[in-house]
Amino acid sequence: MLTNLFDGVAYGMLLFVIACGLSVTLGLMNLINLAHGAFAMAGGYITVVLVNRMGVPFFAALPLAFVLSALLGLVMERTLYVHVYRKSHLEQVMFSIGLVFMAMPAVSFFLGSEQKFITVPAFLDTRYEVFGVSMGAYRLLIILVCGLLAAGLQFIVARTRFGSQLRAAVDDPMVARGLGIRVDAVFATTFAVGSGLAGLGGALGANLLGLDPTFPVKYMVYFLIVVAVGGSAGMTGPLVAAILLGIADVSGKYYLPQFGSFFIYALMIVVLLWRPQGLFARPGGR
Amino acid sequence: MADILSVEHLSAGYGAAIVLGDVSISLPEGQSLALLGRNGMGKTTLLNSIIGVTRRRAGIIRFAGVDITKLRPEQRAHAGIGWVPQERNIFRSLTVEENMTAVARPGKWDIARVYTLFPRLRERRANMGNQLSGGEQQMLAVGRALVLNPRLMLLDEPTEGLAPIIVQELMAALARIVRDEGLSTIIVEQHAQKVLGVTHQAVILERGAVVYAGTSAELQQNDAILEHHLGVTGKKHA
Amino acid sequence: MTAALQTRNLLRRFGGLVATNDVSITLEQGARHALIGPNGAGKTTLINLLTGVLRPTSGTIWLAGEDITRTSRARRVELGLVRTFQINQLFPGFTPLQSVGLAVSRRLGLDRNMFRTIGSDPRVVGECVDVLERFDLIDVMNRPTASLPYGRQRLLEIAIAIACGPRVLLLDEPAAGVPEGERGEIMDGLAALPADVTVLLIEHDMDLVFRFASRISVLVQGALLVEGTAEEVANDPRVREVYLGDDAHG
Amino acid sequence: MSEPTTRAANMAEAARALRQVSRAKPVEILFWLLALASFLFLPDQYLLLNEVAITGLFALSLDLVIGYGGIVSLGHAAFFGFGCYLAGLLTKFGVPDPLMGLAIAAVGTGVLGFVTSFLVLRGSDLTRIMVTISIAVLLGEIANRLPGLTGGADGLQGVAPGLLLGRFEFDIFGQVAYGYSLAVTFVLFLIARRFIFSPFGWSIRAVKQNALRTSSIGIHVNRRLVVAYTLAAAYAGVAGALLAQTTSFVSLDVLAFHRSADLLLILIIGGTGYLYGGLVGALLFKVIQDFLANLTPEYWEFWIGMLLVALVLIGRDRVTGLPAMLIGKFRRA
Repeated sequence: MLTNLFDGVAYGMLLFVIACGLSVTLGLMNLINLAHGAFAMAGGYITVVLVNRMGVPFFAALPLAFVLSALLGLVMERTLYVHVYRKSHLEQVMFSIGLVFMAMPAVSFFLGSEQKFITVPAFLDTRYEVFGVSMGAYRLLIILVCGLLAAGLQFIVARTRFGSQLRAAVDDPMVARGLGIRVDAVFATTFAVGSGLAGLGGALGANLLGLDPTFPVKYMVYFLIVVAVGGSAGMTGPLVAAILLGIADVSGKYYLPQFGSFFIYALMIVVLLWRPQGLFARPGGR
Repeated sequence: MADILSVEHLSAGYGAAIVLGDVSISLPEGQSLALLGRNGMGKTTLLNSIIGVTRRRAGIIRFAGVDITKLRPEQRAHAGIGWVPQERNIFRSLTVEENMTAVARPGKWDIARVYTLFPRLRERRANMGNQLSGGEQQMLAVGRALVLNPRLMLLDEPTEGLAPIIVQELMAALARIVRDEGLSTIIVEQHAQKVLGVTHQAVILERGAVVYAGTSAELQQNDAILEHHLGVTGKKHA
Repeated sequence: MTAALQTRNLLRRFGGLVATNDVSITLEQGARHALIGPNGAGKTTLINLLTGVLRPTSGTIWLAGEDITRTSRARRVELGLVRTFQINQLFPGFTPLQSVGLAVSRRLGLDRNMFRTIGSDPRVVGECVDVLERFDLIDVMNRPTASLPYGRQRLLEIAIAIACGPRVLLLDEPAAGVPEGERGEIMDGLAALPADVTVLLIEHDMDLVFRFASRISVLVQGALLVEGTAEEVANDPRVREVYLGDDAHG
Repeated sequence: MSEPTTRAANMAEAARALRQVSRAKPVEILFWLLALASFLFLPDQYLLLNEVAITGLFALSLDLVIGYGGIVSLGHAAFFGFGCYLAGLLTKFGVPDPLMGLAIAAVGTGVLGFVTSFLVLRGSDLTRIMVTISIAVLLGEIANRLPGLTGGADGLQGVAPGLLLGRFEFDIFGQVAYGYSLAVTFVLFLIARRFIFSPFGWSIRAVKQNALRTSSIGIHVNRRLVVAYTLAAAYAGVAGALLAQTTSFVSLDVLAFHRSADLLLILIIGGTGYLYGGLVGALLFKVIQDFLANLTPEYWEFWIGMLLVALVLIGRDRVTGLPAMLIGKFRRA
């Protein structure tokens, strides 16, 4: 029971780190980006290449996965995404699905279509028993890293000038511009960091979520749930939504294996019926 | 003295709607201007055009001698235009202090000075933007524009919907900024008498066109014009 | 005679703010009534209450003697309470003829028909032509709405409303955003409104208000300040104060 | 106001203009003549053409939702797959007649569409995307978890439709299959066309352009969208049923995400909101897909994705505007 809870929390925090960038892009630019999972996949495969092929130590590969995914995100934002902000949601959906369709065969062309595992240091394979809760070291690491990241993000968004500018731009982009906030630069930065975090999450979660070229589609709805249920008003909503989702998914699959992911989708439909704007959306929000 | 702002033959609106047609105004540096007119006559659109959030059809806007027509709103703000929007538009998920730190630029106006001007804001510094009263929101909107350290302030109906006591306090603060600091200012108002005593110049807009431009002192004495353009009779040839 | 539209003690709160405060207003059949007031006086809230976008906190609305306080938006239109918008709300891809045709079809109860073509009923064609002629839109009736000059679009905004067959028409700033040169068309359009339709005009342009309206209500901070004939309102010291400032002759 | 003669002229002109919109244009007649010609003269391509006709009908159904209703759906395969399984199961459980199967599939899927429309019509575009995806995934899960009924991951075996109209047997060359699919698609197209140009259809197009105004002329916006969504679901169900009957096989793939996504691409290629977009797009898509699959069997999706990205970035109007522009020049010349 508690072990499930523990696993669920680890899973949920991972989803949060991957998806948190998505909530900002939606809130700030009203952009529906279904290709966000592709950046997570990129981070996973970058780590596979670095660790398995080039022998880079796992812990050195993680920051690299972040940086390279962030760079990829920045380049994509400046060259491609920048052209679709003003387009309709339908076009944004088409555009981002197109990117997913390109990313999947590209990965299987260069790296093969089979599932990949990242070689992690041996000490991460052990399990600890604490008060009868069996905790895998790897999941503990995920909770630790993702917890630190969540706290760091919360700090940046809530305490720094950049965070204030970000929140101001989400609140009212037009007035923010009129008062001298460079909304486009704030957004590009956020997009890059969001992509980097997705990449880092993809690297950390590769062995847990299963890394193969179908990754962006397989988890698309999960990332969207975090955003739609969590809202885009801050970091807390998506974090809580992600952890709830993680716990629900893990326990659902454990206690009701015959239903598979049925449970989670049904739950989501119920939640969205109850609160169409998300569980944590502020009233009158976009 | 050189003009801080000159608007020449500006025509602008939103989407297909044209609100301003061929408007020209100018303001010498260090002076203040009351922009008057009844509701819906284009005052806010003119202000929004100066900050750059409307659709311009024709004309140019010069700021401190430089053509800023092509600049984006944030570039105009950096050039030295401070804006107090009509709806105040306080960032609701930011605290009072963050509303200012997020936009502050170095200069003689810092947050401490704004707190001296509006002590009420200091008490409320940790409150979120959406927890303020109308008067506090207005003070914050003014303070937020001040910490941009602008050379020109644009104030859109700063007293609208406020209690008389708050209006007095606000107008006193504005008078200090305009008179003692010599900050160039444009104040949009529906109620002429509230601002004519504070400002140097006055312009009346009617249906998107300038129908009066002169000094505030002159206008204050001219009941006929006040009644004609700002009163309710609406008789064109009264 | 029953009033065309009547409200009694209409009140709407948003949290602590009273946006509409105890408004009682009566529009006689065929009235030309204007509603004026400074920004933020609650004119938009009042329109939203009348059309059913918002529900009043308390108070009642009657349309031709029928209590419509709780009636749905679409039903109010069917009963004959129709509005225009301050910002054009048109069908950019339809022509004026098609836009008006849809409204006419709805009024004639043909809009649920799935298998007749829209122009197959001669009544629809006749009424479309009536409305388009009335507002001088015949020459552009087959052009896409999006390509029309703004003044014409404003007229179409009113034409669609008239095509709904209103008993009471709420006009929200019909002249807003219309360039000076095209204002004459709007004036003509207002003059062409059917005499039996009761009109409530919300407008800032006093020329238009005084030319059009026989009665004027002044709304200030959500409450009715004055109601009377154009003459009475123009000469009312309280109204002058609202429009000129605290001490108009200071 | 105006002279009686001018009024009469205006009446005639208005009646003409209203009628003209819904009148069949020569190019439309040509389109269907070509379709008929393909049946008469392209026997080698029946299998591919059958798929084109079915996909075209399926895309037409999505066009009713997106192009006319303005609802962004990424799970339209739910209805296609539901109709597919329904028709497949009917042949196994005592209703071998194809047309009867089609009718039952249409009604059954329509009911599913009606029920789910209330989930879909709430909320924003994002919510709609998620709910539509989820409904498709849920159906996929159900089909996967009920192997006794659906054959699970192995697919539904032993689908054996009876004789069409009691006379024609589905042959292995696909002649009857294509003729059947084409005829059904044509009939449903005519119905859709009638529907779109009816006052009801106008009101649905009005909703997409401006929901606020539509409700302000007294039309219940949501009720209209429920009808459009239900009708579209029934159409998708028929398309799915056609696939099950003409290929005698149903697999989980009919509910897969890529089907919904491909369908959007088809509409983007063909254009939304003029009814032919789905049919034209389906043909182009199948041809492109066929070509790419021969070129790079495993990686054709990449090029499809690139096409999507390019279409959005360049703007479909500019791509399709080109032929229209050329035709215009040709006409003027």
